[in-house]
Amino acid sequence: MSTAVQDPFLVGLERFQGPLDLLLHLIRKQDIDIFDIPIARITEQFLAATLHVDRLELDRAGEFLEMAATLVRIKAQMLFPRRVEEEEDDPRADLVRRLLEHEHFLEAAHLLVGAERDRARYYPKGYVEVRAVPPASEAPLETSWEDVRGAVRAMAERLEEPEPGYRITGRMVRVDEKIDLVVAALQERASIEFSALVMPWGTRLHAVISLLACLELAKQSTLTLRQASPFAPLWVYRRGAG
Amino acid sequence: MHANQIVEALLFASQAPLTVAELARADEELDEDRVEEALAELRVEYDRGGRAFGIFELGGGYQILTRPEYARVLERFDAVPVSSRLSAPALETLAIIAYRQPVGRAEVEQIRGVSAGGVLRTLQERDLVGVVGRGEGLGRPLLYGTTRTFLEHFGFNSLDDLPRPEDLPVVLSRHEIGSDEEE
Amino acid sequence: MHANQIVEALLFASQAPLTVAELARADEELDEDRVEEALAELRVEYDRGGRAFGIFELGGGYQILTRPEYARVLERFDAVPVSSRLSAPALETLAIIAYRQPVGRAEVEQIRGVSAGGVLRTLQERDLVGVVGRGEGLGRPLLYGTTRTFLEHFGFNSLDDLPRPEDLPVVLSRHEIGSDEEE
Repeated sequence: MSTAVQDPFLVGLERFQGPLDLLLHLIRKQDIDIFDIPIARITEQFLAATLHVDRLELDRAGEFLEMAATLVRIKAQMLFPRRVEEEEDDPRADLVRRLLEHEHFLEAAHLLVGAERDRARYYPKGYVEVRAVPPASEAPLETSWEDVRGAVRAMAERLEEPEPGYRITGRMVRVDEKIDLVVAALQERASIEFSALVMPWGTRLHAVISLLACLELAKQSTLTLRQASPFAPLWVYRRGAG
Repeated sequence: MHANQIVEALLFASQAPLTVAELARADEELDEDRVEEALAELRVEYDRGGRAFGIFELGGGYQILTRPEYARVLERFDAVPVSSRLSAPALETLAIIAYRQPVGRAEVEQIRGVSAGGVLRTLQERDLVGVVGRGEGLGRPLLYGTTRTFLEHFGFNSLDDLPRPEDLPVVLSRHEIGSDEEE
Repeated sequence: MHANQIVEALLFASQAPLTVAELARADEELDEDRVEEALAELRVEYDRGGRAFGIFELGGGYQILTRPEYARVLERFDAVPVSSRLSAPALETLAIIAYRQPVGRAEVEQIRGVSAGGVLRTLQERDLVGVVGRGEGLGRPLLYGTTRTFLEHFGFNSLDDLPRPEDLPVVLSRHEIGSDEEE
């Protein structure tokens, strides 16, 4: 039992970046098949290594202890009978996936080190004459409205729609503003579908206020509202039209 | 690898002018005579090749610098900075201010989910937005709006000309067209 | 003053790579085609003339750098600044961001099994990674990606140049890290 604890490869946790690193080291050092980890043995070795955990800073200690708990849990689950053919049933599956993923990124980091070393062999100019750079405000702006449109489109995709009725203080939707809007719309066209009046805003609040505006205008006989049947599209007609 | 090329690489990559003695110490193949020779040969090559740079003597050392006749081009290049296009964050912030004005910094930050101080400063330096008033409430926050420069730059006559596309996000479209009370 | 010399002066006087578009803005006589032509001609001249430096493509731009065979001489020379390398944790975090971008901090931490706040800050301070957007879901987490400085530091022209060993694409393709793929 204690022989594992004395294993010479267990040299302080400081050299490991985290629990996954340590676990991977234990597995690779002992040529263990990562798809068939002897969980009892590895757990014992991992726990032995984390005995020194009090020497680490508290947040690092937490990371190691969390992994220790995971290992102990897997070890317990391994005691239950399971069907061999089902990979998903293997309590180790998720851990193996994480270990492989971690190992692959170690490899990727290694490739980056190589790229960095190669790149460092090309030296840039050591001294570049200092020139006074004028403030940006004096430079002509090369941004078109299409750029702004692009940003708006990107934002539309990115931003969550706020919940209906969401309002910013001081920016209430007012019935008289909606009335102006409906009147303006009916100056251009003899009729308009109600939903088209609401579409640019799309919130329930705007729909309600717009409807109130239309009802108010209908009362003043400025327009007529028609709906062929319940739940059919509601149409707004200029007085005298339709 | 020739002495000339070693000297050239050193002059190019050095942060400060290098003396003949310093250059000579860089490699076993070099001595001061060899360095002097290399410097003379490189000068001839740069002249004949019509290079835009040359070797200049400064404070007892040597340095490769662009020739003075290119100063004007370089200055002009600096005057057209790389950032003459607005960044994506600046564009988004500008759009929010354009459609929601007058609008406070807190509201802009709430919509974009990131702090807006730096971007607001850029837009103000560009004179695309400006402070147009103070809001109600705690601390009476500054309210921002677009400027005349904004209208001129994007070719709008007035704010009523701002296009209101159908896919305008709800957070931007809350400001009604009808609220043209200033006209 | 020829186009070649203007382009050469600009590249020579710049600390960072310049794109063709940036170079073309420097002078009325230049356009992007003329700049490309100048770059090609300068390359030939540097090769034929045996210059110790050349024009290299980095992060989508062009920069004059010493050729790698002079690294040995320059390394030993005091007056030449050596760029500081990154620590192992920084490199691993950077690798995850580079191959998974855009990616949130939580995912980085899950893969590495350790917290990533400090390292992320370091990478941001060195301008190797930056916030590129916000994710879906609770709290709309910040998403990180690599920068142009990243490409320049590692000598890549674009993200397509990221080294990808045979097995990396499989494992890095988002969700499927099949426990069924044998060695």
